[in-house]
Amino acid sequence: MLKLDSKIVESCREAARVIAEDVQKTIDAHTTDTIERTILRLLGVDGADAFDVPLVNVVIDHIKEKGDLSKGVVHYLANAVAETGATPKALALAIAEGDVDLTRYDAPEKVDASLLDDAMAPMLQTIKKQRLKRLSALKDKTASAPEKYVIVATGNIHEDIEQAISAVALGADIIAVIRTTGQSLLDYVPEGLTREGFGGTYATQDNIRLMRQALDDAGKEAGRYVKLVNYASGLCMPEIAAIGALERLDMMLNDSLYGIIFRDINMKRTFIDQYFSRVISAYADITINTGEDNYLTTADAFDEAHTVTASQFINEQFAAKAHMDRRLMGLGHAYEIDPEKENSFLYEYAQALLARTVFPDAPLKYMPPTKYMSGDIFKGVAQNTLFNIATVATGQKIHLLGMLTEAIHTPFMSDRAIALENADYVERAFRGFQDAFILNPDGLIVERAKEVLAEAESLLHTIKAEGMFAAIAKGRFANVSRTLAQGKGLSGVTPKHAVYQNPVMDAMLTTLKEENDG
Amino acid sequence: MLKLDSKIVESCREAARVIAEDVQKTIDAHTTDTIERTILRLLGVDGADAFDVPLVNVVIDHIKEKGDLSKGVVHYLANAVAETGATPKALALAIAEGDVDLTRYDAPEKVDASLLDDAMAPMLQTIKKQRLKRLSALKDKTASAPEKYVIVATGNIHEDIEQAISAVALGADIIAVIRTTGQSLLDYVPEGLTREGFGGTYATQDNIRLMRQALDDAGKEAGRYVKLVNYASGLCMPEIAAIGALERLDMMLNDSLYGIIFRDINMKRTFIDQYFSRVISAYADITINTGEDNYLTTADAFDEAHTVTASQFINEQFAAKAHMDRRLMGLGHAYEIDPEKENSFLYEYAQALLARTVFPDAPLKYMPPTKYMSGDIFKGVAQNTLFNIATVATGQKIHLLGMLTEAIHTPFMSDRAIALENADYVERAFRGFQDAFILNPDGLIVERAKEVLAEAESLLHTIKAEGMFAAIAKGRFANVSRTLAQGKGLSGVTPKHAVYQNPVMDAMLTTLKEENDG
Amino acid sequence: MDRSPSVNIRPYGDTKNDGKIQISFTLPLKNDALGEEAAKALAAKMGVPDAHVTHRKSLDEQYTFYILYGTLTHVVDPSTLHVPLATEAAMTKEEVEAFIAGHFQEEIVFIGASTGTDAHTVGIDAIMNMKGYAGHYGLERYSGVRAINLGSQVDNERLLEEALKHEADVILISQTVTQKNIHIQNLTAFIELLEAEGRRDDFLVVVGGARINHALAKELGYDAGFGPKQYAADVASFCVVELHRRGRKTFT
Amino acid sequence: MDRSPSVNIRPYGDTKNDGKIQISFTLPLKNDALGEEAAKALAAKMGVPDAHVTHRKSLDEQYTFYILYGTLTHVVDPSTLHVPLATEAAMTKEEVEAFIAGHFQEEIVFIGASTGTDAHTVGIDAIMNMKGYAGHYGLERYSGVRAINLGSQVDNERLLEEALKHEADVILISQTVTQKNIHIQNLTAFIELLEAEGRRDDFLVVVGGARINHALAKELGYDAGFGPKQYAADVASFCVVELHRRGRKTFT
Ligand code: B12
Ligand code: B12
Ligand SMILES: Cc1ncc(COP(=O)(O)O)c(C=O)c1O
Ligand SMILES: Cc1ncc(COP(=O)(O)O)c(C=O)c1O
Repeated sequence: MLKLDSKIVESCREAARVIAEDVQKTIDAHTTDTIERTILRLLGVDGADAFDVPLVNVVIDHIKEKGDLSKGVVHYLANAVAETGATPKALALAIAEGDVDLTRYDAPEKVDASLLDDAMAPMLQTIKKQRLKRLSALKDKTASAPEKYVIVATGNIHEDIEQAISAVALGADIIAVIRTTGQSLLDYVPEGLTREGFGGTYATQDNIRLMRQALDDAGKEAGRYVKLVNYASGLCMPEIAAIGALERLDMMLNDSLYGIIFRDINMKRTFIDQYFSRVISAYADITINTGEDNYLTTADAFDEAHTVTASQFINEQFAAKAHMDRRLMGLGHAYEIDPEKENSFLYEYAQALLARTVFPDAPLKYMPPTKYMSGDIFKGVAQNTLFNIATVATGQKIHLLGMLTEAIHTPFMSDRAIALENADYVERAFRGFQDAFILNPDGLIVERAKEVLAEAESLLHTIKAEGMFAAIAKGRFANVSRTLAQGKGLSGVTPKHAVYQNPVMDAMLTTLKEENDG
Repeated sequence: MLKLDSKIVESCREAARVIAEDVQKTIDAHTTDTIERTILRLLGVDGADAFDVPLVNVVIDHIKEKGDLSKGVVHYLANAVAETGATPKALALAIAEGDVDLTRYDAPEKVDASLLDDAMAPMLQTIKKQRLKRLSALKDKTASAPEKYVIVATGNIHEDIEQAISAVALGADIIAVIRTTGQSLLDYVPEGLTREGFGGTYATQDNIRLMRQALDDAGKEAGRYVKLVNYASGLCMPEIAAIGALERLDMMLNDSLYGIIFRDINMKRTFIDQYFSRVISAYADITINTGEDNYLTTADAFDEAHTVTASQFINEQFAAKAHMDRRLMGLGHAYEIDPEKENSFLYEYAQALLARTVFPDAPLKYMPPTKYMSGDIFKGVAQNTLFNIATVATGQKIHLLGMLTEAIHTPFMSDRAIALENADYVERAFRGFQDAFILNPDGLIVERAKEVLAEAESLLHTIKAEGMFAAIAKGRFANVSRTLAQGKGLSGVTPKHAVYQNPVMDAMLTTLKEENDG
Repeated sequence: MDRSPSVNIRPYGDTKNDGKIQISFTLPLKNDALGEEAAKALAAKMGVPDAHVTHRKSLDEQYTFYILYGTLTHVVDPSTLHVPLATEAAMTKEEVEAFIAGHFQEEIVFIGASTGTDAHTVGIDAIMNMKGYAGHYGLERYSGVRAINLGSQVDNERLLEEALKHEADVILISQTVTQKNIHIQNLTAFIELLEAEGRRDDFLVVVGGARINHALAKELGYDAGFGPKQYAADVASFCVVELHRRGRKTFT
Repeated sequence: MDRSPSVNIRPYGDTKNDGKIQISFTLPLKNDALGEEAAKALAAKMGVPDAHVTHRKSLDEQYTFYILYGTLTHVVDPSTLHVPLATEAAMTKEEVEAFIAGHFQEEIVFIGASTGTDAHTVGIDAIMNMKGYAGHYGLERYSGVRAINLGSQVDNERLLEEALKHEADVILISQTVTQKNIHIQNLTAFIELLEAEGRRDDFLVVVGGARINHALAKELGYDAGFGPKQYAADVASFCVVELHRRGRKTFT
């Protein structure tokens, strides 16, 4: 581990805290379409109408059309459930049929949200069960070596499973099902099993369930628990988080900044969504993965290294605000320095070790080279080998394996096999690295780490002064600028009315607070 | 660098000195067919007779048939040259025609060897010129990074050149022309340009000259001097050394132990040959490469690591006896530990650093993985990458590049290109490694290095006690046992007669001693 | 050694015309001798009758990965080949600028986007933005050029709208995600849109991306296609020459 | 997902029967667009009509290395294939020993060498020596077997001499160096020698090595051939069964 000036680290953390706190004001004052849909999901509403529109969308659209979403779906639903005695799902079906008008149940004052407890309790119970299942499956596991994380992205859930089974047989610890291009811009979560995706597979509750089952089976055969990952970032962040919690995902890509920068999603919308989604994941004990690594695909990995560090500090504070335990914060970073650069390995090492030192409890998510991967698969193997060495030598936790065909196609089964074998080999060969070597306190690596930390500190103070929204507008992350009024999904943001309530989030927060105090 | 107990190192060196001294007694008392042929070559005899038999063989066979080779070729030749006024080459041609009987010039006493000075002087002059040419070509070169060494082995000298030109264009510093299988067992050096070899190309004077010219041309274009390597070990050790000296080879594989163990060449024969061959290379300023690396292809690289170290100490002393400067001692070692082994990289690192520390002035020749290379070329790239890292990080000098197709075929042009690119990449990425890291004095690497050194010391003392010949018979190197009376080429060994003289070696030694004193 | 290219070219390992070639693939067969024969049989059909399986690895019980080396019996005669390139000899930035100054009355308007759900902007930015890529400045920096970069995830409809609004001369489209040929669908849809709106002849329409080349672009109804290691100067060269040929905005 | 092997097998990337395949080779052409077309044309002849050149690298001015990915149109039906194996179901060491004890009157004599100029002994040692290889004991350790290993660089003539002297039942030859097919020459010469001496039927003659397989061995006139990942038990199984079949040294 690095010896760093703890005052600088504290100063970073404090600045990030203020930055997050400032954004939290906006978060607390608003709700969004997907948050309301998430509440419905966690009250037991699932399925779709005759036109494949998810029932949760039907209900929220219905309120937007006939009522006032700023009051929240609970405001309408609580009394409807109480008066009709129907479940939220039954009501949703009735709304879809045009048989019920929910806005009839409007009321001038806050409604009694506990009327929904009967609907909510079994859902939270399911999440707790899933959480327990994971915990008990993992309880004997001593997390020593990095966990090998590979993606499947065939577009067809059945092929994804085929590929995942092979990966598990060859030693993968974590399987991520990449989403089809464009799903993050959909303002609904598609339904059913799907066989047609591009660069990934639709994240649907059925697909996730099927893959979960396949991994449980394959894991049983392999004698270990295999983790499943999907993506929440996008216009349905909290909904996918809820589905993940119900279906026992173990990790969730969850980062507003990714959506803002790379998907042009409105920042207000997604910061608000992110908060609830992280509360859900914290409650479900699901590790989140943040997306700082992506910055380095558009910005230079050496010059802009400190933006990754700064963003990690901010993401840590956002997660803390959602009462997430540090051991669930899979902050992202990456091995993306130009291989032409002198001492590239040493600079990568510095960056990786800096992250490990500053966030000792976080299971950092370490991304392989992508940007400088080319059609030269033989060079690609060498690049991935160096990355694997940095991973093992600096003691990273979540080890995303690089694919030799990164520049060509989403991974073939054999690409993954080659990657897994390489990772195994490097892991064995370098196991005792940290015992064998000491960092030269005046050497290149220590110097570089200090430099990056200092730059991160300075950036954080700048952002603290100008505010997060302005910082994004100035293109401080990934060299991409986005403004507050721009971007997809803004129309789905609503200021909360005085009667607004979110009993699901409240219940989760109560539990989380108790746990944290306990 | 490692901190080692200098007493142990000195104890190793001293034991090795005694071992070499003991063998030197046998060396000094004998000559061999190839030594006598070498003398002829260095008196200007080259070419072949009508049946393609090299003239030097014709002459020596003639003496063996009609006279007594134990008196040495010089004994017959000196007076023949003086009496006939013909050059040694003219005499050789006449002998081939059956026109001259050299044994006619026998004499009871030592002849006046200086009668051959006129024949010898231009040859030594040529060697000096070649030496100067190399020195001046290299004088501006600051040897910092490891020199990238690749082999060509097409069997056809013209294709070899084609392949070498590509390698030079892609950054190779050193080109080795591998010999065809079986040449080392030939008791003559074939003549002419050759297009048919197996696993390598015949080492002939013409082939070497052609390749030298091609590399000089390619080097000019590339703006640097490119080194050429060939193989002396075998039944013609000193002859090939002489050819190398005349044709400006820059490096020469030169190791009796290799021949004994892997070619079943008689140990007496080849130790005797080795001595003269090393004197020639020392005189010509040619770096030798020793073959300890090969041990690890039949013996386990981890368990038998110390045999490599012990052999390096012995080879150092053999070279010193030949008045060879330390900077010409390319002692061999290799990266051959089973990749399945835990911490394989760290053990390799220890071994490589041990060699660097113990032989700080020697331009160690570092061999890539070969034994555990398989038909899996993608894994092969990873193995070579780790080897390249060890090379750069421990500051090796002669960097033999590993080929991803090592287990499949002698290198294709593209295999070499992939290897060169990998080496470049690793060299850039790890340049500052030694500045960034310090060895943990109580860590795995230091511990391992000490262990190997201690085992080497113990082995050297055992060998000192039993003698080198017995040690080889006991299979102490490479797990292969060879005995004194066995092996190829023994019939070519002759005890020196009282009138025996080798004025060529004497002249070289005189110069070398002067240089060493100067 | 004769280094002049012969008519019938074969792959080269270490001896002229030796035909040496490396192949790898996965078969849905278990890792056994039969699978190895199947791999060799496929290689034989490919024209590699003597293939050696140098490696086979189980990916799971039903799949095996094979690496093969062998000798290809096919030959190719380069003189019979046609190289589909948008522009044979591209001009430099300065030459393009001079060409514009010398031939056009007004500045040339390029509008570009990464379309559909494609969120990859690095490629289109490389062509259009000031900074460019790998040392090649982007169109924004060209005098005589106006470059409007709409970014990524732009609908075909919106792209056409903006092109009309800005009276663009050239429409630049970038497509990076190609899995299951999604780019073909999306690119085809844009040409259909242009035709449906009767606007196909109002623009030069050019596409680029990692898996795009000129031949594919032409096939899809585009005026040109560009791929890796092609930069702003290449596109600009093609466009200015072609616009000039079409007499657009040229001096009378 | 149906995991039962289908009749017509194609390579697999990430979708059943997608035919995905990777190829690499060098062409004696300079690194330009024409060379790329030549590479694609060769791929097309191989049955990969849509190949993408994902990488091309100049090896010098006249040679370029290509990496291609594409879709193979060929299929293979494994049920039509024949697997040339010396022994289908090899016995274990213990089973071989029991077989010998149960079927032969005398011990079986194996004599082996790495022949010609080949100096590689690790392969023949792996089969013959006590220690064996990769956890498989060598023949020397088998009860009922006498194993004589002559080492490397053994002339064909000497091998035969020694085989006669020791009244060997089986001759084992190892060949590792295969460049320019030197092993074929050398292996052929040994069979010719045996025949010339009228001794072909006196021995089982078995060959092994990294590039050897049973089909090749049979072609060259050997009784069997063994390659990588085959060990003493495999050879021994074949030999004892075959010797028994031939009635050699068997109980009457
Ligand atoms: C950077 C990157 C990203 C970034 C994009 C950031 C951004 N703002 O652009 C992020 C992280 C957001 C990303 C996300 C995804 N990516 Co991405 N990504 C890459 C990566 C690493 C590099 C691409 C790149 O920037 N290349 C550099 C540029 C300069 O090259 P280029 O685009 O080819 O451009 C050159 C030429 O083609 C040409 N050109 C390009 N466009 C145009 C246009 C015109 C008009 C002209 C004339 C020329 C031209 O000029 C340029 C200069 O020569 C590649 C892998 C790789 N190493 O190639 C994967 C890759 C492209 N991504 C891929 C995928 C699948 C995705 C995702 C869908 C899945 C996921 N991983 O979550 C997501 C979602 C993106 C989406 N929906 O589009 C796949 C595509 C597979 C395929 N063939 O279909 C790749 C190949 C990775 C992989 N193996 O899976 N990605
Ligand atoms: C070790 C080795 C050496 C050692 C040999 C030491 C020794 N005492 O054996 C040394 C260093 C001396 C050496 C030298 C040379 N080598 Co070498 N060597 C290798 C290496 C690294 C490993 C071979 C090995 O031991 N494999 C392990 C054994 C167990 O495998 P195996 O032989 O295939 O045996 C198995 C089966 O095939 C089978 N089998 C083998 N024989 C038999 C026999 C019978 C009867 C049966 C039933 C079964 C059987 O059973 C075994 C167990 O499964 C290979 C590269 C590689 N990684 O493969 C190159 C390699 C074989 N060598 C090669 C060459 C060219 C040479 C040289 C000619 C050139 C040079 N480099 O100087 C020299 C000279 C040797 C000569 N004239 O023969 C080439 C051969 C190329 C070719 N295809 O023609 C290779 C492939 C390297 C390369 N890419 O250039 N080599
Ligand atoms: C944090 C995060 N979220 C989401 C994604 C993927 O998003 P999309 O599905 O929009 O491509 C990524 C991509 O790597 C990511 O890093
Ligand atoms: C020292 C030494 N000499 C010679 C050789 C090659 O000898 P041969 O030509 O006999 O194969 C080697 C092989 O690597 C070697 O290490």
